[in-house]
Parts: sequence; C-alpha cells; structure tokens
Amino acid sequence: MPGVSLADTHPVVVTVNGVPRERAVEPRLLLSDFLRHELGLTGTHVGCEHGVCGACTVLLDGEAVRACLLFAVQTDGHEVTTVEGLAEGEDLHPLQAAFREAHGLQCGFCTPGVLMTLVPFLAEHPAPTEADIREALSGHLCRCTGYAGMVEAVKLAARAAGHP
Amino acid sequence: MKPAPFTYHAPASLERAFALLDEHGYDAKPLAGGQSLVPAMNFRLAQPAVLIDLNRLDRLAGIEPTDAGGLRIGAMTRQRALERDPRVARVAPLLAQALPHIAHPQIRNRGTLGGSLAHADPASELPAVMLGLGARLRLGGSRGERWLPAQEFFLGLFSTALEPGELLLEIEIPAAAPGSGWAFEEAARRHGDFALAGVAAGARLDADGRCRETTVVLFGVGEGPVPVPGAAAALAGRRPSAQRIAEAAEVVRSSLDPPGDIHASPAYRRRLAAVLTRRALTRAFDAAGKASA
Amino acid sequence: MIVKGEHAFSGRPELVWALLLDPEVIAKAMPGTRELALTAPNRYEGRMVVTIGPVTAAEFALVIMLEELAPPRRFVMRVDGNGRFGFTRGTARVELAANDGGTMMRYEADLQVGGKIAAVGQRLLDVVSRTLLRAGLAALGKELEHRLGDGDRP
Amino acid sequence: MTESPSWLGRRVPRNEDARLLTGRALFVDDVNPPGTLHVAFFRSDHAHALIRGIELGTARRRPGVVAAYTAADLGEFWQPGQLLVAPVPVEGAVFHAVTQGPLARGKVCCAGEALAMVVAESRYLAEDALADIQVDLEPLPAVGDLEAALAPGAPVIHQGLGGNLAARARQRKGDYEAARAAAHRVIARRFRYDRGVSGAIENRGIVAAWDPRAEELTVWDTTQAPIPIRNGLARVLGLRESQVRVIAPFIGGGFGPKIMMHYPEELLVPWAARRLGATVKWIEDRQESFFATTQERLQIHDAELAVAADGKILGVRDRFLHDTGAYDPYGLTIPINTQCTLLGLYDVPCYDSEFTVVFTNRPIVTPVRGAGRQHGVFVMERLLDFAARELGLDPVEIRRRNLLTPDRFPHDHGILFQDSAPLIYDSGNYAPLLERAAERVEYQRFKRETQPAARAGGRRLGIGIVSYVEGTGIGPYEGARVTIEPSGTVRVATGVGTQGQGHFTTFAQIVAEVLGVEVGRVEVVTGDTREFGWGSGTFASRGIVVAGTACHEAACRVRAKAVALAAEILGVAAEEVELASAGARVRGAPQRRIGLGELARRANPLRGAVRPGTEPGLEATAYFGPDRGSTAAGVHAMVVEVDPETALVAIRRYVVVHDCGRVINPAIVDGQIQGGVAHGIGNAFYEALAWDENGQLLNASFMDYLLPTALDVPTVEIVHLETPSPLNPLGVKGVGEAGAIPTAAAFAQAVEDALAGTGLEILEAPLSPNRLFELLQALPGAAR
Repeated sequence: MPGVSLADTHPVVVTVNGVPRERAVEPRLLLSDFLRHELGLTGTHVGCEHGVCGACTVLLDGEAVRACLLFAVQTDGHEVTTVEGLAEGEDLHPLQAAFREAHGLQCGFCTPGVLMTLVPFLAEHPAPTEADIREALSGHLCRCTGYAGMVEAVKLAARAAGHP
Repeated sequence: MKPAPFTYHAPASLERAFALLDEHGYDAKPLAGGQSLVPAMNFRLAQPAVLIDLNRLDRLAGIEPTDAGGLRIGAMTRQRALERDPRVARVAPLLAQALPHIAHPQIRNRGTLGGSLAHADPASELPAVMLGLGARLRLGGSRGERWLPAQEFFLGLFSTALEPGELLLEIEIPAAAPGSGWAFEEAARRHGDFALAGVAAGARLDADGRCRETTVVLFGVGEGPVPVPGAAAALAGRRPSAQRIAEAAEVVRSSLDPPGDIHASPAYRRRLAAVLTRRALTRAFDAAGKASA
Repeated sequence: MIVKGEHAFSGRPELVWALLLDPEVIAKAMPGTRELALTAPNRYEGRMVVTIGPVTAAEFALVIMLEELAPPRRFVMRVDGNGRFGFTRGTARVELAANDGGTMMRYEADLQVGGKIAAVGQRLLDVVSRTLLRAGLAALGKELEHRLGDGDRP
Repeated sequence: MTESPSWLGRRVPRNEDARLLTGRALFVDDVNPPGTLHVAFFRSDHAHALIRGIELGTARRRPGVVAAYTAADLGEFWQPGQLLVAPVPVEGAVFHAVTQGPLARGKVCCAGEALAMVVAESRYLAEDALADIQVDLEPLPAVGDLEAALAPGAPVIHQGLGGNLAARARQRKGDYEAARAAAHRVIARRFRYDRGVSGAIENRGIVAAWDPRAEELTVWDTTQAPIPIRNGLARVLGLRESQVRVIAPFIGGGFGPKIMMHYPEELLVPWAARRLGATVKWIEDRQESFFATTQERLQIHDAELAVAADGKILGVRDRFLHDTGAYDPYGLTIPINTQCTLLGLYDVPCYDSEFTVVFTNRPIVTPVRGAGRQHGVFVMERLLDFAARELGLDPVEIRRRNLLTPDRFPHDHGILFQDSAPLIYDSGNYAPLLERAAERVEYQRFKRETQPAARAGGRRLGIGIVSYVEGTGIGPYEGARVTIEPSGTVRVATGVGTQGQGHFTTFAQIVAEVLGVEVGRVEVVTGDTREFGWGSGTFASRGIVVAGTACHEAACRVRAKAVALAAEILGVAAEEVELASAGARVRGAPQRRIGLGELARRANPLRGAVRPGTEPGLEATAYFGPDRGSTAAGVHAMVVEVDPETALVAIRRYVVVHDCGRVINPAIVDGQIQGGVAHGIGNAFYEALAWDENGQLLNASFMDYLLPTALDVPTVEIVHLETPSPLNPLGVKGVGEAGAIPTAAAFAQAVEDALAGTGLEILEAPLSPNRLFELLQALPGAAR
C-alpha cells in the first residue's frame, strides 16, 4: 500500500485461485482491499465493510468468509478463492451459467459474493430445499433482484448436477 | 471505513501469547474470529494499539468428549464446527438449536465460541446458552489457570471475569441429565440480526412427571445473559400445565427491566421475553416428557 | 434520551452537596474521567475516556458547568463532551432532600449523543447509559461512606 | 444459420451477464491506476451548526497527506449547486430554490455535510488524517418535525428565506366542496410515510484523471446521467465539453440518487485532479452513504375521500407536507408525482390537492425508486379500504366500482405531471388487472375457506389487494447510433447508462429484430460520453421507452441503407430485399443473399465514387422525444401471516398483475417487478431512518438499517397484460419503479385483514413490529 514504509509491514504468502502470491502488507490492510488493489482481483466487491452485505465474500481454505472482516496478514499460509477462480477460461462455472439462465443477477455488484457463498453451500447440500437456499442467501443483501432469480438459479444448478 | 494502524502479533504458542498479553496490558486486544472486533475497528470505534491474533493457536480449537459424557470445546473452535458436529446436537441440543440464529454461515465460519463468550455482547446467544447448560470455563494466563462456572464469568455489559493477561481457553459442557429437554427461542427483525429478545430454556421432569429442574435464561433484554430463577420457582415440584407455564412466563415479564432501542421499546421486549419464554418452556417440557418416557 | 431516578444516601444533604460539588468526586462518579479541574467558578474541565467492550479509548474533551445552585437543595449540571467519535451533551437537574437521617437525591437528565457513537451504537446507548449511571451512583455512595467513615459524621 | 423467430417478447439471457458473473465487469472502484490519490471527507457530527473554524494544519503535515481543503480553499470554484429540475409551472405555485455548495461554508445544514476534504496516498492514510482535523462548531437547534419547522419561532435553516417553507403548490379539478356536501360519507385520516435510503449495494464513487499533455479530463462516475455530468463539469471547470470524458461503467444499482447531479464529491474530485495534475479517487463508504447520498420519502398527509352510498368516489381532498431535507435541487418532482399518482386507476371527478415542501436539517431528498408515487397510492388505497369498511363493501368491490373504463382513454386528469405536461393516461384496461389478480390469489376462496380455517387453528392470515399507476417514459429525449461493422457485428451506442436494467440485452433485442441478426451479435455501449454525447439519463422508468425507441428508429434507418445497397448489388428492387439471418436476401430466393458484414465493407469503398446524397457506411443516429409520459398500471395482492403475540409478520404470498404495454424481455421485466417488490417490502416493514430530536441519525449502518433478505421476500407470481402505448412505435411503457409503489398499501390492508375485528387502523409506512405492537396495545382490551 502506498505511503507505508516497509518497517511496519509483514511478509505474506497466500495462494489465491491456485497461484501463490507474495507481498509485504501493513497489518491493518483488509483482505478485501488486498485482493482488489494489491492483486488487482477486482471481482470481489466491497459494499459495507462491516460484514453485513456479503458482497466481499470469498473462500478461505474452502469456507465462505467476509473479506472485509479479515486482515490480509491473517491469510499467510492459507488458500483464498475469489470469483475470478470459478470459471474455466471462457467456460462459465455451472453455477454462473445457472445465474445467467435464471436471471439471478441485475446490476451484478452483489453477485460475486453470492456465488462464493453458494459454491461451498451446494457442495454441502447437493439437493437443497428452497428453505435451505434462502437461508444460505440470507447472508447477502441484494437490492436489485428480490432474490427470486437467485433461488431459481441454485435449483437449476442443483438439477444440472443431477440432483432434482 | 478503514481500521486505524496497529501492531500485529500472531503467536504460535500459548506461552508466547500470554507473554505478549503481559507485555502490552491494556493496549492489547486478542483477536479470535474477529466478527465483532473487526467491524468495530473498521468503524474506528475500536482502535487497539496491539492485536494478538489467536488463530495460530491450533491447540485452542477442537471438540473432545469428557469421561462424564459431556464435551470440552476449545475456545477457538469455529461456530460452524460446532454446528456440524453431531456430538454437539446429541450432548447439547440447546447449543445446536441456538447456533443457526447467530448471524449467517459466513460469519459462523470464522466466529469462535470463545470469542463470542469473551466479547459478552448483551444480545448474544451463546452466553445465555452457556448459563442454561451450566457450562464451566477454563481461563488461563502466565500466572496459571482456573475454572469458573458460566454464571461467575459474565459480569455485565461486555464485561467478564477475564483478568488482564488472561485468555478464555476452553469450555466444558456437562452431559445433560436424563429426562431433560431443551428449547431455544429468539425474536429478531431479520434472521441473523441481533436478538430483540431471546431465551434459552431447559426442563427436567421427575418420575411422576413433576417439574424437577427448570432453567430460564433470557438475552437481549439487559446487560448480559439474564437468568430468571423466579420462573423456575413458579414450576418447581408441579406438573407443567399450560397455566403454570404461563405463570412462569408472567414472572419473566414482570421481573425484567429491559433497555429500549429503535427496534424495540422496553415494553415490547418484555412482551417478547414473556411470549418466547412460554413457547420455549412448552417445547422444553414436551422434549423432557419424551426423554423421560 | 431522558434518564431519571432517585438514590438514597446516608448522610445529611449538606454533606452530599459538598460531595457532589467536589471535582475529585465528580471525576470518580463519571467513569473514565481524568484530570478534571476547576477552571472557573462552577466550571470544570477535563478528559473522559470511555471503554465499553470493543469500543476502546473513546476520548472526550469534557466541560462541566454547575448552574442554578441552591445549596443544599438543588442544582443543574451541564455536561459537554466532544471527541473523534462524536459528542455527548447533557443537562441534569439534581434535587436533594433530607430523608430520615440520610438524603434522597432525585435526578432527571436529558442526554444527547451525536456523531459516530449515535450513528453506529444506538443499540447500546440505553443500556450503556444505565450502566454508567449505576457505576457513578455506586462510586458516589462509596465515597460518601468513606467520608462518613473518616469521622466526617456530624 | 437458421431463421430466428421474433426477438421481441422472448426471455433472452443477458449479453452483459458473462462479464458480471466472472468478475471482469468494470465498476468505478475497480479503476485504480498506479499513483492514484485517495480522498476522505471530514463530515459534520451536528445537524445544524455555525462553523466557527476548521484547523487543517496537523492533517496537512501528516506523512502521506498530499492536500487538504476547506470551502475557503476553493476560491471562485465554490458555487451553490445547479437547480437540477425546473419547478413544474403550476399556477400560483411558490418555490424557493436553495442548493448545496461543494463544502459547507459558514453553516452546516445537516449531519454528514462535508466540512473538509483530505487527499492522501491511500484511503487508510486519508482517514487517519481526519482524526487530526479540529473544527469549532456552534450547535443550533435542529429542525426535523415538518409541522414544527413551519411554526412561528422555529429555527430557520436558510436565513434569507425567513422560514423553512421551500415550496407550495395546489392543483385542482372539479368542485370538491360540492362533492363533499353531496357525499354519503367523508373518510378523513392522517397518513405518514417515512424516510429510507435507496440502498444500492455499490456506494457512490468518482475517479478523475487529468492528462496535462492532451489537456483532457477523464471521469469514472457511479452516475445515472453521465452526459449532464460532463456538461456540468466542463462548465464549472472552464473546459470545452470535448475536453471532458465521463464514463459510467457498470453501476452497482442506481434507484434514483445516482442521478443527483452534481454531488459535492462529483465536483471536488475532478477539481482536485486538475489542480494536483493527478488521478484522484473517492469511494463513498457505507457509513458516509447514510449521510452523503440523497434519500426520500417523509410525507405527512391530511386527506379525505368523499364517497357516495354505493362507494363511488365523488372527490378527494389532500393537504400534505413533503420533507425535502436541507436543500431542494430537484424542484417539485416528488410531490407532483405524489399529487398525480394518488388518482390511480380511478375515476375521480373532483380533486383538490395542495402540498407544502419543508426544509429540514436532514440529508437532501431526491427521487428514490417510486419517487413520491407510493405516497399517493398509500393515501388513496387506504382511504378506499376505510370507506369499504364503513360502507360494508368488500375492498375489491369498492375498487371495481371506481375503475376508469377503457372508453375513457386517453384520459386527461386536468392537472400537470412531473414533466410539466398535462397528466394524460395514454392507454389502459384496468378491470382485467383487478380481476386477474383476485383470481390468481384466489381471493374469494381465501376469504371463504382459507382465512377462517386458519383462524380456527389459531393462525392469523390476512389478504391485501391494491392497485396503482406508474407514469413512465417522460422526455426530454434520448438518442442512439447503430452501426453495422464489417465484422458483421452490430454496434449500438446510447447515452443512457445502465445500473442493472439489462440495456445491453433489451436494446440489442430491439435492434436485432430490425436488422435480422442474433441478439448476441449486437454489442451495446452505454454511459460513455466519448461514445455518445447527447441525452439526459436513466430515470423515471424511461430507458426502454425513450432510448429503446431511439434504438429502434436508428436501426430502421440502417436497415433502409442496407436494403438499398443490397438491392443495388443483388440487382432487384428494394421492396424485394429482406434482412434475415445476418444478411440481406431476395424474398422467396434466400440463396440470393449478401452478408451484413460484406454489405458494410461495400458501403465504405476505398475507390470509385459514392453517389451524391448517399452516406458511407451502414450507420445511423436517431433521437426520440415523447410529448408526454406513458402510463403503466397494475394490481398487487399479498397474503400475510401475523403473530399477534410478537407482532411479527411474514409474507406468505405475493401476486402482481401488471401492464407495461409491449414486453420486450419478460425475464428482465419480471426481474424489475420482483426487485421493486423487495424494495417495497423494505419500505413497508423494515426500512426507516431513525433520527433523534437533534437530527442525529441512529441507524447509519446495515446492522440497524434493515434491507430485506432472501428470507423476507417471497417469489412474486407475476402476470402480464399488454395494453400497448400509442405514444411510441414499440408500444412500450416503463417498468423500473412499478414493484415498489403499492407494496406498503397492500401490506397495511393485509395486516389489518389478518387482525380483523380488533379495529386496528394502519396509517403509516413503514410499520415495524415494535410499532405494530404499540398500535395493538393502544386498542381497547389489549393484553399486556
């Protein structure tokens, strides 16, 4: 981060989307800012910086967490996955494809965080009920969609994976 | 909303953590899950000079059965780990019922049991659950360790029996007595919000269906978890009829003096506390009935 | 926010009066108050550092003014605190009345809180003010007992 | 490639989604070139105060701080903001325009008003420096209560005016007093509709870069109106419009406040970029957004309805107060919308409505999704409910008896709308909306069986069914340029930005339909003044109507050019040429064809002569400006379950029957309605800004300001009826705000129905559980 002398920084080695990244960071640098501004992974969005809206949700060692409530320095030696890590080249991840199919997004700002919650959710609940889906989504705020398209998308993705 | 600068330590051993706490005293703040502390830091309401990150202390995380059939839970055990552990659902159904009410999965993935207890937010579910379960807490520092019953740990608004230099290390939950039933009820504006009011209730029947033990602990209605022994007294030794349970709920309503905020006036909180107590006790006695049947 | 109530002290109103107007005692009665000094007649200035849970070192520049003094029966206390976290202002009407050997203090305070602490901390304002008030009254009582114990008894 | 059926009316997946889903879409905060300087603002804690002094010395000396400014440092640049919307010329109307300067000078008029600006090497350092700033403010009593604000002796916010009255306007038709005298019943109530935030998940932000060599300013801005922003910046910075490029990339939700041009930050950041010769960035944080982004909704109505014994509306009288906050840059738009929308789907022969706009020490009020419409609907629908109760009529029946019949269109209400044009409904067929909604929600069965059965089982279910109109698609105009490129790709450029409404797809469908290409081959560019420099912006549910029609017109002109050229090449008459499957071909002889890409190349020859009168290339630009807005309408039905003990309410079912004319993409239209309903549910039950008596906001975070979640918003059952608008060739009407408009009215009716027999009357929105508890406690015989 500019304006910070190396004296008060800590070395961090974190694997992001499978790629080891090495940086020296000031302890107070939030993981969300580290990903966006240090690594240029701007797909992770920042909506409230107090852990409520869910836009900055990423995976830490496979579990969905708020990137705005973690310091980058805490991820040393861990694995982080962001929305940029979902698609295989030009091929959308099945969940991403389902979101497009079911019109699960509008402005798309909250969407990356929502996807990062749902990827491990679907792994844990391959055939979720609507109630399961809505509870999983309740940790995210979306002002555009009213959530219906997201709920449909998750059902669609579950069906596509062979779980009616 | 960016945090103020601080010095960061991530000790790899308890001994080192204790040494750092002794060294920095009041300037230091332990960082567990950080799901309450970091928002306060982002708002710059919390500006600790030194942050001591406990997340490298693997020994503080984990769930172990006790010989007596209870559970010993490391303070740094994530709330999600408790949620997923079938032994928790079996040994401490009250805790299992409460966990889903705590914020959202993304928060529970990071939030820890010990962090929540040491934070002692008056609207927090877990302190009330610990009181309801009669848990014991192990505290430790460079000067040694001690065990405290939950009711001696919580001293009021965000305040606990932890001395400077001390950390909460472990929580022991006793095995539930046979024939006991549990129920957790909470009212919040939205799922996962701070409770407007909530109650952790336990009940135990004797052989001929009379009330042998009742626990009622409210939260979100005072400076911390609020046990209401009077409610238990209203039921002691009697058969738990709807009428008796309503009397116990009335004891709760009249004994509370809850604070007000923009979401709930004191009067509304009293109403919620009474209604939730009635519903929780009803469920707890049903469960107890089934358990003793 | 209106905070009102009454509190019984052992000791005559004159004694309680003297207590309430002593900067040292006021400092003890307002948790976190530091370096409170009489800077003008009935005007005290100092700093207050409040620490509640995660909220660390909320520091306020504090000005306390006593008005409408009618010893030993009543006075009005105006408190004005300003800090990075916002501000707090209050006006407290305090009345003392002899009450079988002791003193009954009746108080009614209109507290205003503004800035970040109000914007983010509303959920806790009521319970925090209650906690601080109780702590303050306890401190006053303790101080009074202490003075009575020191043979200050009439 | 096979023949494609019509693109219009199809659920086409969106062209923009792949970029958004993979994190590749560019949002303003993603613009972060090396060396960018970051801004933080020092904002007032007090709602109303005199500025005695501001001390920036310590902040300026802090390492990493580049500059710090107060109003005094702005010199000539400090000017009150422009009036965005001229007041509607209602006869006898009073309007006092007071707009905000870039930094507070002399006085603070609302909490959160910016006093100083810090520029530093990072946002972290800029926020550190805020702690160094010392301000000396003398607090003044704050004005919040609308009636107290107008009372004699009230603190005056803008001294020059001598009072807090911002505006007053009265519109009338017929003779209400006569109607009142003839009425069987007069229903009079006081209604309150409270304030909320727009709640876009992306906060506002501006990045400004000054290029000293090219002498060009580039601004990335989370705005709904990039072109007016460019024009305004050029004016205040003394630059040519051609020197300023404003880009509104992907925007994370607009909902109205992102069209407030210009916000102080929108002026100061570009000003600082030019002054410092650097790239300067400010991203609003969530806490700031509760103070610095405009809000809406507080109104207090004293309204009465004169009805005949059969429930026919004889007339309506309304007197209401509208809170405009500390300044009133948006003219009369919101209260006029309220005044007009109150009339709804109904035949109201006599109307007398007067509003008074009041200055308060609150953040500025400008349109938020619905923009005053929901207030009018709430008042009218509630009055009808109470009338029905008094007359012993069913709520559906009283509405049925008052609907405008199809023979009454176009219907002139005899008053003026927000665009200063007469309020004339272009088209509509209302009875089917009501009947289909009642049918879909099984209204009769619910009343006859479901509700009584639930009650017998101790459950309190209730149903609400209300209607609304939405005036949409107003002028002045929008434009579009359509180009067929040699690659065969069709490019569409238009001025209206997008905040999630799907312009990249809907506009593409319109153009694809005309030019006979796949929607995926149509690339739409919006919100970049370098791409298209004429237009006003995305607001008032007008994108599809105004810009959509411009796209259609431009595409038609390109088709004419393509057909003419193809006819020449294929050696047939133009009438024999049709465009299909990405090419031009001879009708009945599809093998005689030429691809659009090839046509585009031929239209731009390197040698030879282009005949006089013909333009090179396959490109055309067109504009569309409707005389007046088109009026959409709908009916919402809601089933709720109320827990009378906890006063908590759950929405069990939600039905919308809606008519926004021709539907281009049902998925997108449904999404707009579903999202609008979610916003409406927030305004009905969850969202209210809480202020104390000193103008302090008590819930400036997502912990305490409650946006509905996936557990609070049901999936809406949506039915479309299509009554095309005669005002544009596509027959479309706007839909952006529809879902949010009648929700609170439906909610109130449903909750009252669930608690029927208690005498509960809901006269306010939103209704929190705490407030519902209070109302129930106030009823005779309430339990403790």
